[in-house]
Amino acid sequence: MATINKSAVQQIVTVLSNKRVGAYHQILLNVGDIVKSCRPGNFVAISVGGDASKMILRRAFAISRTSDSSQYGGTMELIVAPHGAGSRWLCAQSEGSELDIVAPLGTAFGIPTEPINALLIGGGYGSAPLFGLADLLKSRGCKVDMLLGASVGSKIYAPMEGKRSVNSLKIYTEDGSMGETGRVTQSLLEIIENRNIDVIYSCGPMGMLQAITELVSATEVIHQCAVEESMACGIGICMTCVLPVTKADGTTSMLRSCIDGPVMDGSSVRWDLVGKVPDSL
Amino acid sequence: MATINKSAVQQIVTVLSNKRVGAYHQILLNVGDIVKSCRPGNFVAISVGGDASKMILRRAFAISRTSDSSQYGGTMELIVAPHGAGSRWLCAQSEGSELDIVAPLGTAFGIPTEPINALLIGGGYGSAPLFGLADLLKSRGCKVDMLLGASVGSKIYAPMEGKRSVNSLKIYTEDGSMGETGRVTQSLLEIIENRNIDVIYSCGPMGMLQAITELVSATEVIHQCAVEESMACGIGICMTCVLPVTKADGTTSMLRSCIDGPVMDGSSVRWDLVGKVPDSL
Amino acid sequence: MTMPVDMSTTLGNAWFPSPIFTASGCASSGKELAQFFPLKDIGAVVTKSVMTKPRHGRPTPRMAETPSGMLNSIGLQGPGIDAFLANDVPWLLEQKARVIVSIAGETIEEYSTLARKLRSISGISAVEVNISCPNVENRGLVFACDPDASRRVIDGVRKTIGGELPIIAKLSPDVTDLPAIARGVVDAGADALALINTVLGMVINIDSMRPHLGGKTGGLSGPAIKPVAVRAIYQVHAALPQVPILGMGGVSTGRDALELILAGASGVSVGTASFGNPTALIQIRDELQTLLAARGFATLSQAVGYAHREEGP
Amino acid sequence: MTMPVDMSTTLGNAWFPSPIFTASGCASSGKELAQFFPLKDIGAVVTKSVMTKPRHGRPTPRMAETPSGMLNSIGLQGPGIDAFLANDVPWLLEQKARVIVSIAGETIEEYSTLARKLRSISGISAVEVNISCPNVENRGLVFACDPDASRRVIDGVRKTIGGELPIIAKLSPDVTDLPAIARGVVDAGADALALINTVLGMVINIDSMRPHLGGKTGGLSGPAIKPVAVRAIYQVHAALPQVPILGMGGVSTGRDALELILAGASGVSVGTASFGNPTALIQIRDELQTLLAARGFATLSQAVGYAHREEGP
Ligand SMILES: Cc1cc2nc3c(=O)[nH]c(=O)nc-3n(C[C@H](O)[C@H](O)[C@H](O)COP(=O)(O)OP(=O)(O)OC[C@H]3O[C@@H](n4cnc5c(N)ncnc54)[C@H](O)[C@@H]3O)c2cc1C
Ligand SMILES: Cc1cc2nc3c(=O)[nH]c(=O)nc-3n(C[C@H](O)[C@H](O)[C@H](O)COP(=O)(O)OP(=O)(O)OC[C@H]3O[C@@H](n4cnc5c(N)ncnc54)[C@H](O)[C@@H]3O)c2cc1C
Ligand SMILES: Cc1cc2nc3c(=O)[nH]c(=O)nc-3n(C[C@H](O)[C@H](O)[C@H](O)COP(=O)(O)O)c2cc1C
Ligand SMILES: Cc1cc2nc3c(=O)[nH]c(=O)nc-3n(C[C@H](O)[C@H](O)[C@H](O)COP(=O)(O)O)c2cc1C
Ligand code: FES
Ligand code: FES
Repeated sequence: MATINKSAVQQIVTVLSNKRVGAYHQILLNVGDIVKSCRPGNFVAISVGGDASKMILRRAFAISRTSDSSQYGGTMELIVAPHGAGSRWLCAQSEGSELDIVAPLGTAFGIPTEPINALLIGGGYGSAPLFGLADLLKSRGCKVDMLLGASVGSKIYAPMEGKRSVNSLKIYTEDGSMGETGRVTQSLLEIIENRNIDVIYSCGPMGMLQAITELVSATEVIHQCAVEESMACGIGICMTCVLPVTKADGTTSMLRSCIDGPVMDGSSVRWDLVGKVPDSL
Repeated sequence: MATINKSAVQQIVTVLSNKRVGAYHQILLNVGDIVKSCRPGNFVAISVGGDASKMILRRAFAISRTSDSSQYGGTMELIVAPHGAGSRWLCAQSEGSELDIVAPLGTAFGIPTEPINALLIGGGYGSAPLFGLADLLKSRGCKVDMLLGASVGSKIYAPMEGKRSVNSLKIYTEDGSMGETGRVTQSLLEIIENRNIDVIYSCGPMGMLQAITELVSATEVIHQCAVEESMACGIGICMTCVLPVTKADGTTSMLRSCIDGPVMDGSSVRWDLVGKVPDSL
Repeated sequence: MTMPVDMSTTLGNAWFPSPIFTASGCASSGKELAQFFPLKDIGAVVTKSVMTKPRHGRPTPRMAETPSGMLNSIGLQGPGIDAFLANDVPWLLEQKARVIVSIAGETIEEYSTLARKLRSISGISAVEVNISCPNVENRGLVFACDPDASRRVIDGVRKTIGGELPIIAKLSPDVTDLPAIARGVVDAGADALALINTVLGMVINIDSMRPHLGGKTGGLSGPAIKPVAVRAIYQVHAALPQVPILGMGGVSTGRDALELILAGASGVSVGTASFGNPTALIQIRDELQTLLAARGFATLSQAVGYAHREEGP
Repeated sequence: MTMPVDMSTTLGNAWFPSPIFTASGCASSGKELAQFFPLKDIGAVVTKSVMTKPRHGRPTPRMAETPSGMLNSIGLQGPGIDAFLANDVPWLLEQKARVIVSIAGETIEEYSTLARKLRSISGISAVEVNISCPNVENRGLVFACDPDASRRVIDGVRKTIGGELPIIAKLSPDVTDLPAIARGVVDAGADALALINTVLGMVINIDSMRPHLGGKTGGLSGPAIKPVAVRAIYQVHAALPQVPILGMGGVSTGRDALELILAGASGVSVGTASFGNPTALIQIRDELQTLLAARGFATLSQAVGYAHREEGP
């Protein structure tokens, strides 16, 4: 019936495992058939704090990977940074705990029909959805390179298995504690040129997404980025998560990043207007 | 320095065990030196719901028994009915969980210096503090009889060990599922007479305490009852837990049941005015 | 204990099979929730307040979670009445949902203009007039905080819309004398009252050390404000017992809905709870029915305002 | 990061070594908390509002827990001013606590009488005038909701008490135009403002199906109302930047206290948080100090109202 949230369901799921990986927690959920409708880029909204919680809103997390072949049926993996009270609560849930989730939500990364050269760029836990994406692109015959950046090495999420799907992986940290010292954007244009990149897929802090958009604006490269705006509902009913986006007709609208995003065309986002409003209509 | 709350401390303690006993949970806490200042009748105030709880007030529970000889050092036992969200949360805490408690609070049962004949009357979980009291009275050479009542048998709390300290134990349930059918008050005057009771110690629903007070008003029996009023703070600073009590000079005041109680002289409580206010001063 | 309860309710001459409605601004235009339950299964969809022209609303951040609540400063982003009537209303009616259209304006004239556009639309059940908007003609003073301005808004809408469509005036709790404002809008022609809109609040971000919201202040909603909603409904029902009230403010369970109904609400809108729980409306509806049955009510309407009854059991 | 912060503050001509105070009615007369920390370690003890005569207050139940908050209807139970001044104040001064006496009345005259009694007492730091009380001479309308009555209360107190003792007027948030009330009492002679008193609320007991509290309505306090407090303080500080504010409402952590200070509070009273945590005041004081230091403030006063600064970093 509905065209929005069209495969989203609300379901109680079980935590299969919760492991610390660097600064993050890798949380595996038994989600059953939900995995069938999850695509790289989609996110999940999770209730936090338990029955007597003062936290009334769900928290959004990118779906890092899903699998349907394991012994458990459908599983979904999340990479969670213990940031505030809600994510810390989530990181403290142990095997067997039950979670109330709504998934899958939002737009997915567009998958090319041709075998193209893709560059995946992740900042911090933003790398989470990129490994599932890499698998999929690889299976479509694409060449997949990856750049990951973070402030410190412990905030680089790059699992061993994940690395198999990528041609090359380059890591940057601001303090030099892992990989090269600096930011993912510092040699971006060179890399695009040298590797004949057609599409960039990115996920990470808004500043990084904006910087990539600006760098590639003079190139032919398509930039699909997964944005992160503060969300109250995750399902399109509250209008809190909006971003100024230029539409085909040249006008700018405040679009909901939970419904029209999180994956958006970087060049359509009016980064200069984020936190402002476009001129009146 | 302070004369009120004079031995109360706030402390993080550990749950040693949590067992279901009938309709209740018997919860054993490792509280260390706190036991040294606990007396039968005192209560403990416990934070519920964890860090992100929307429940901002502590819950009060009678200290059922304390022990200083066990392998764990000082332990405190509570008998908790899973009533609403807070007590249910408490009943769900398992071994090893940490609790934030303030104890001991409130007045204690007065212990006679002479060996008297005592009748202990408990309603529901109201029996909790009576077994510790029985031990103490027994050790002072008192004769201790006990009446316990509840709506149904599962709400009678009468542990095996506890029974050793009492001369006789009589159980009443309203549905007859355990002991005699009826209420603790039904043969009270007879029992007082037959057993030469000097003092009644009671704990249970307010209606029971009132009924006992009325029955014994024509006798010489002293009635010490532990009242239960809704408490916001438990330490005397909020004035929510008041009861109308007649003072020596014949005037009635609204006294705090957390400081001037929970143990009060039944005959001084203006049961007829509970939920009302005395005439203006 | 399990006899069926007649859950139907009325606001003015509009009839609804269930008393549980969405809250304006908390269900967008309905499509988003339709994945989680059929919209016809609730009492009505109260649509997001619509203005004459399309609007961008306020800058982000537009929300802050607070203890058992949240602040929002959306600023009435929306497509404008024409696009709304052309696209959203027909879709909702197709779903067999009951529709209450919420309107908002910056001038008394704008409300009348909106009413005129609504007049020609068939199939909607009622109009909710959100007067918690700044009045640009009077130093931005919120209409609902000004007894005279709120009366004039409702008067204008009543005159324009004619006698048929029920008018629900939605009031703000941020006033000294709520019953007086309520009386004013009822005198001016409101058939029912919606209580309460959000409570004005603010959060300071202790990192930036400035107001967190783009709009600086925001509206507080969610369980935190439920006691304020119950008080407002009780007060107004006591003052105007014959005026139906659509209650709202922090309802997230059937018990909450029952509290508002006992205080005097004939219907209950659920807003913020849907953000945390997309099926909240259905759960609340079912829990409410069970609670009413357990208390021996044969009809919902017997429970409306029951907390006001004379002394006795 | 760890330089010492000068935490001292002033309200009118009264100086306090720390900005964290008890809230009136949430620390009784001090003795009860003294077991948990020395009272001289906090900025001041604000005593429970005292009236001329002893009072029983309202019937029980007097409290209801609500999501992240509570309602109370104590009804100003207390011993009356004479017993209070004879017993409680000397004890507090012996403890070397700073004392702010809160007074409450039912008539304008009663406030003046209370002020007269205070005038002869030495050692107290300030008087907080709780005007959130029903005015028996005007249909029980709460003084703080009536600009004229609140002005006259403060005027009476000022004239009686003379020029020395700072007067802190404590206002209710349940008004349409808080800055206007604030301006009125400052014009009448208040040196500082206490913001906010509790928010009027109600809980219906769904078993008895009547208002749960003996007093029917009650005052909502605790974290639930913090956004309302921040808004009120911000609004009033913007309107009257030179008037010191004693902020309160839902503060239970140092972060909360910092929010109120950035919004414009020179001191912060902690009420309901002490019910759940007897050492809340000390924890909040210490956390606040750490947060201020981490943000590079050398003195508390630099942070007061900092959220109002001009655009820039
Ligand atoms: C589409 C999307 C995908 C995300 N994916 C991941 C992920 O894979 N791993 C991960 O660790 N985090 C992810 N985040 C961020 C994550 O949602 C926040 O860290 C989390 O909501 C913080 O909640 P909290 O209670 O811990 O923090 P608090 O700061 O206490 O949260 C308070 C409120 O602000 C909101 N909020 C705070 N920070 C953010 C933020 N950065 N983004 C959105 N809302 C925020 C919360 O939802 C909450 O309502 C994602 C966010 C979005 C929108
Ligand atoms: C001195 C004293 C001793 C007690 N001893 C025991 C005991 O040994 N075992 C036991 O199971 N219970 C005991 N109680 C009752 C216990 O405190 C309540 O059952 C509990 O507070 C209910 O909290 P809740 O969150 O489960 O229920 P809710 O009904 O959700 O509580 C809501 C609020 O009401 C208060 N409240 C609700 N019911 C009561 C009540 N009956 N008495 C006081 N406050 C109440 C709570 O403290 C809370 O603030 C005692 C109460 C007092 C005052
Ligand atoms: C995000 C958001 C947007 C809202 N938008 C509107 C609106 O457009 N019109 C309106 O009348 N009320 C609006 N409200 C107020 C709600 O309709 C409702 O009155 C209030 O939130 C209290 O109910 P709740 O606690 O169930 O959310 C909005 C509330 C929220 C949280
Ligand atoms: C139980 C209780 C009693 C109160 N009594 C008074 C009072 O006597 N005088 C007064 O001015 N404020 C009184 N208040 C209001 C508080 O001082 C304070 O303004 C309010 O509770 C908000 O702060 P909080 O959220 O930190 O409690 C009382 C509040 C509570 C909860
Ligand atoms: S988060 Fe609610 S509309 Fe996007
Ligand atoms: S519970 Fe607060 S004074 Fe007794």
